[in-house]
Amino acid sequence: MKPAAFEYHTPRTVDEAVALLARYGEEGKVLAGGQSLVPLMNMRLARPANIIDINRIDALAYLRRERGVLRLGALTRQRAAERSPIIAQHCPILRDALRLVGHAQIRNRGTVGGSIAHADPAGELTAILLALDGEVTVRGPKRTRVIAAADLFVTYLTTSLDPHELLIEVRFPLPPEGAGWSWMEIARRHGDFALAGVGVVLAVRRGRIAEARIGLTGVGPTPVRAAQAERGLVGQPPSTALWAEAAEAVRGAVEPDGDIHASAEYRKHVAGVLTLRALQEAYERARKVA
Amino acid sequence: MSTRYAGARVPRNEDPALLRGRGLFVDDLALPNLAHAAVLRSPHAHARIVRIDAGRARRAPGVAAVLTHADLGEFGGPLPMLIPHPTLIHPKTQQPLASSVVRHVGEPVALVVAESRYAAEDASDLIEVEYAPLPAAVDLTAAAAPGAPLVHANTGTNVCAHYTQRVGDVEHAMALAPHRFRERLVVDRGTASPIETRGVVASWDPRTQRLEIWDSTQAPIPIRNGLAAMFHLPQPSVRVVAPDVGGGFGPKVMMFYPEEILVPLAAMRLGRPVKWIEDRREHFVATNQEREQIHDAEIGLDETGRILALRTVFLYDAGAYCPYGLIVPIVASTTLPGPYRLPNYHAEFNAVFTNKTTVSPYRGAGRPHGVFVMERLLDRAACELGIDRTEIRRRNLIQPDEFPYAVGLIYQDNAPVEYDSGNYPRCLEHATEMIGYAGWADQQAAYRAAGRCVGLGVACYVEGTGIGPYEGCRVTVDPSGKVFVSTGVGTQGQGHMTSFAQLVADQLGVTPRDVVVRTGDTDGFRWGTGTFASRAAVVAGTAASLAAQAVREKTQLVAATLLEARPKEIDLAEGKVFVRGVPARALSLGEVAAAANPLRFAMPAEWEGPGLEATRYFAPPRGTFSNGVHACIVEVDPETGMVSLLRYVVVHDCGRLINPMIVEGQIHGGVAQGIGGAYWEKLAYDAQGQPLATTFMDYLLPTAVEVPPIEVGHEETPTPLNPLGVKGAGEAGVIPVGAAIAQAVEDALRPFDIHITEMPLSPNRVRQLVAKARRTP
Amino acid sequence: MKIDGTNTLPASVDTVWKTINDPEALRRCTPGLKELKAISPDNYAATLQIGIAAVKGTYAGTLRITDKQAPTHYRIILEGTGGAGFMKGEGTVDLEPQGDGTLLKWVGDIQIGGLIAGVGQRMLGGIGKMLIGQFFKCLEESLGSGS
Amino acid sequence: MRRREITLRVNGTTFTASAEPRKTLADFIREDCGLTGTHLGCEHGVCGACTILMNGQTVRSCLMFAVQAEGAELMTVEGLADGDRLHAIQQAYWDHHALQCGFCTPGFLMTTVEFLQDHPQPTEREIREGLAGNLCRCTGYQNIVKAVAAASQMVAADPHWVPRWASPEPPTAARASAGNGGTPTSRKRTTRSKPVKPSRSPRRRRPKR
Repeated sequence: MKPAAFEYHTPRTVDEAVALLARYGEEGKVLAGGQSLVPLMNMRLARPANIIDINRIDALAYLRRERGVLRLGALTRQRAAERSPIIAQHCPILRDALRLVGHAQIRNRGTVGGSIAHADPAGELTAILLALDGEVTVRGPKRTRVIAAADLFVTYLTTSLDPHELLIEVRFPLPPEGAGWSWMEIARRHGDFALAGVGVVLAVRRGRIAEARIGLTGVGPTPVRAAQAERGLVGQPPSTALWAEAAEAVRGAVEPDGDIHASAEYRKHVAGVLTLRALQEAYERARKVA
Repeated sequence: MSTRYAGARVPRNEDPALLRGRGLFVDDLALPNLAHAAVLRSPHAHARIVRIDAGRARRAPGVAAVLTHADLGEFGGPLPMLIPHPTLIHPKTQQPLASSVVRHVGEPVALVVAESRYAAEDASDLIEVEYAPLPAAVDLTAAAAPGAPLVHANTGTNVCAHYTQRVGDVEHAMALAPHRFRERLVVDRGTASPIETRGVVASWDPRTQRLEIWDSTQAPIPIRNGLAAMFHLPQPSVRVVAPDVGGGFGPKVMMFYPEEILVPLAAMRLGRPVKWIEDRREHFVATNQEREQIHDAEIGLDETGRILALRTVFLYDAGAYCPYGLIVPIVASTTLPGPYRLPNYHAEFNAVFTNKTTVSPYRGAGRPHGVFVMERLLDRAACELGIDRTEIRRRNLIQPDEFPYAVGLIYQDNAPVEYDSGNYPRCLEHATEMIGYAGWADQQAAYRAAGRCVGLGVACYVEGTGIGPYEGCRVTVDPSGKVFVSTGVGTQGQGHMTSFAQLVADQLGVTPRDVVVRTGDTDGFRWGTGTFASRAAVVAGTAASLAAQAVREKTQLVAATLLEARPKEIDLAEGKVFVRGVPARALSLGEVAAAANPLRFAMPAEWEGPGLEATRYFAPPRGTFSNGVHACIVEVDPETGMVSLLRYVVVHDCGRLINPMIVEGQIHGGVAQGIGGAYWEKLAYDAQGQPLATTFMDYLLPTAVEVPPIEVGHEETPTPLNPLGVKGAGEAGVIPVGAAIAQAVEDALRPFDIHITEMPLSPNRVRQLVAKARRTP
Repeated sequence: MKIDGTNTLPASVDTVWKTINDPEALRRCTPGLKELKAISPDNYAATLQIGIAAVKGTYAGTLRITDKQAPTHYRIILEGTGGAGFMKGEGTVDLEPQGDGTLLKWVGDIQIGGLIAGVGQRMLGGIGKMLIGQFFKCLEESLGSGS
Repeated sequence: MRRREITLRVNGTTFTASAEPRKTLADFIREDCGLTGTHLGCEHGVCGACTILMNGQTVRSCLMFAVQAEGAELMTVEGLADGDRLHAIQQAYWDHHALQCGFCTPGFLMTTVEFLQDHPQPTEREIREGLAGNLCRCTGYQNIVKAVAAASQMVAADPHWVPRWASPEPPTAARASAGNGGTPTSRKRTTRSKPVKPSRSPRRRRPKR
């Protein structure tokens, strides 16, 4: 189980990296944390002719909060984000989800940008980016453009980036102050890909739900935003019955695949179960803050 | 002489080197001019090989050789039949490289040797093989049915053996039984997955005409003997070393895996050492697997829950070949009766070829299946007859005064199954005490009131261990005072370097640290069979103790002349040899060893040769039977099917304990593997025989989070079958885990009245059971 | 892995039949099909390049059409072998008129073997469905655009 | 493919060797540095046997290419003991029978070094989650969990327990991008003061620019 040969490139700047991508296109592959790519290369399922290793681009490793938005350089390690006091204080759902991404040894290398660009259908960060209406900045040879999460995820492991573009920043709009949150997932083992997972952010004002966000993972080719379920919640007084309605709406909104670990039916069912529980937990947290 | 070390928690001699990263595993071996091999394997479960073109591979940079079947000549196979059986009518073994037909995904087709493993894999990508796919026999039931695609064209059937064992008159007893219950019970495929995969390094020295092999095997001596025969070399011209072996659990006993022939052959042909290290993906298709069986079983009981008769007719999935004969299904059918009186018993199986990886024993080796069947039937009976599940077991247990107890069956070693000793009722009491069975009903009610589904399971087993034919051991005292011990049974982590040292230390009055145990090198000890079937401590341990005893007597003899006393007056302690009661008249053990090897003058005839050294062999008349009871408490989330283990209790009787710390470690590991097989680990195949779990991302070994703390209680009923009174412990942990967890999950979900008949469970399966539950609370 | 589905196509049964027998349409609509050379009628040598993200494989094989019952039924078989393993897609297609369009019913069975099957099981099912979906969507479009 | 000269430090010793870019860091450590204590169990990042410390943080050495570690400070199991004296963590593993075949052990030890820096007084739950990235097939984990708990007590008494190779100076942005991921504020940074042997270059190298 040894990788096939490749040419290795270490750009020091984003411009160098983009130039290399322009030169190699389909023949080039960006190496960030490598925790998903390198296993595929070791198994020779992936045989990129050129590896463009962006790990030396210092400028891409940063994490800051600006005007209600969390800005993460693409190369920020998952572990750094997980440990960031800023995230713990302003976007705890992200911290809670990060803790379930593989294991410490994986997160020490794995990057936030990599998780998003890899777009694993069972990824955690993708679902949260979608639920929070996040966006990414990508740099191409000609221009820099911003892609909204809603337009980013195309299908299995596929985003709307073109092969010449490099993802350079991920932005998570912060949930309103005092909002409750919950990340829940069912995985076979600690650290495994979720069979199904859901992230919920809930803001409650004057006894009614002012804002609701529900993002799911592991239940289809891309992360899913349960928009209809969200609409059903907003303006309503919180109640278990209401959570149950939302859970039903979620079941209706997802079309999971089955695999050897869980059938499509199981995933659909559990997506609902988790939604109900996550809403409850998020609500309780919101209440505590209030 | 007072025992000091046997029975004590002595820290292991082997640990310091391993903790420093100074172990020597096969892959750690670096030899000058070493070449590296990669194996090209079949992507098809069943196909005809139309054409192989290795031309481009042979011309690829850094390639030393490419072997296909056409290049093997007399080594083309088929490989030897390891364990034949009279009822095995189609004893099929594989060729080192497939010639015309591949019969499972992963069957070797070509071997590439190159300057690096990277280059070898590059070249193997260049080998063109044209396959004509054939229909595959995958599903066990379907493969056994007439008209199924044939795994071996010339057999006319996939059933390679049909074997029946009977006790009493089952038909009669069953007909008279007032209560009868039938179950179809299924155990699916799993794999041992030691963290170190297999590996072979071979080196041929044309000057000395000597072949040296380093092999991650549990049985170096049989490998040495087999290779010598195959390569027409006298046994002393072949050395096989099993250095540090990173876990075995059964699959590392084979004779042969293809690579164990191909790598030495390549080394001899090329005149340079060759290394092959199995990668993890290969391990999932090329290393033997186990567990798959389907039992149709029926139990008959009287009004009081006493078993009158039991019948099981089952299918055993042999995989594509059957080099290991019928060991697994025989062990399954002879383990089924367990600790219970079974006056009438009928066990009948068909061993069936399928286009899946070959099956050979994996820790438990059929025992978990037998126990799963027996315990599930008792659970069903208890439930239907309204008898407490521990009570129905108690009523059927063999009593302490009934030993030796002849079960009436023939075991894997062709000896009668005769339980030598034990106290089954006490083990059951001990376990139910530890788990708190008496107060369980209230405790469970409290959980239910709090909306939690928590359940308890209890399961019993008897384990055949310590079978023959024999093992031997040589003990030598060095003038330095160190004691050197050599034996044929290698270790894969069971702690032989310590437990054998304890036994020897007690005889020679030294500490286990003074005793250096060497195993797994055929140059170190020439006779033996290997480490399997929970036999090493029993058979080799006894041999070590006997050899040490002989050395002790020789020491007394030699010291007597030196210290002018009678041998009987000589004592050994703290590394000293002295006259009892006169500690001043003393020599160090090393001094006596030196004196025992005189340079001049006459040597007393009664010494029977120089040195403080002796070799002894132990050949047990038959196996000795350990037993135990497992009890666990699980919590189930009926909405998601997630099961978590809250407590796990093991009460275990393996006779006298040499090192309780090591025995407990063995049990912990066995339980963890059992837990994996009960809920996480499943080798899924698709309808075409493609394995769907060939990575650790899809084949789920439990982690520290999934495995609960394991509480171990010991009972010690010595066996009369060896002077130490010890029984085997290696497999105990894994055996009844599935049975205990199945019962516990049913108990947790009693409000839903679900019924478990298949292993492994999974969140998906548990959820399915709840969804179509016979009741909803 | 068995899958099936129906598509309603905006053209007559005869037009649809022509299209699904037209090598050019097949080449255009079969996902990843790079080359299609006729060996004999209804029997083509095919080169496919199928890949998701970094996992790309080139498969050399054949595309065959059998059991023809013009203009309503055939069986189509696509086979390929490559470094990552092999794949075989087999499906029957049945056409029946529906209004002034055509109802296309298909039943397919995808077999994937070798490396990719043992490693990619988590997503293979879904990806297979996706690719077949693309095939029929493409047909729909080419028919929609009145070919 | 063009070979590259790679220079990195392992347990304080500088190694330079040329290798293909595709050579994994694990293979480089085992073959080119001759340090075979780091083991390969799966080569796809699940089993954790190849876990080492890179610039103070655990990484899977099978999921990195050696070229990526150019200029990095690595620690492997061989760097844990202080001469003949076992490290407290090794001693705890020995005392509690936390290893059987010993193949996965080096990875567990490296994971423990990082874990105890993050969790000086760990609960059993924290220990189990902290070890979940390493697979052991022999022990059922129970004695490993015990050993880590015991080790946490043993090192608590020693402010200099962290081997120096496991704890480089707080990483710069360059280091962060070379694999470090920022400095956790929680991390203890005191390291065991150990005389620098002449064979070891006294000053740590920065990653080559």
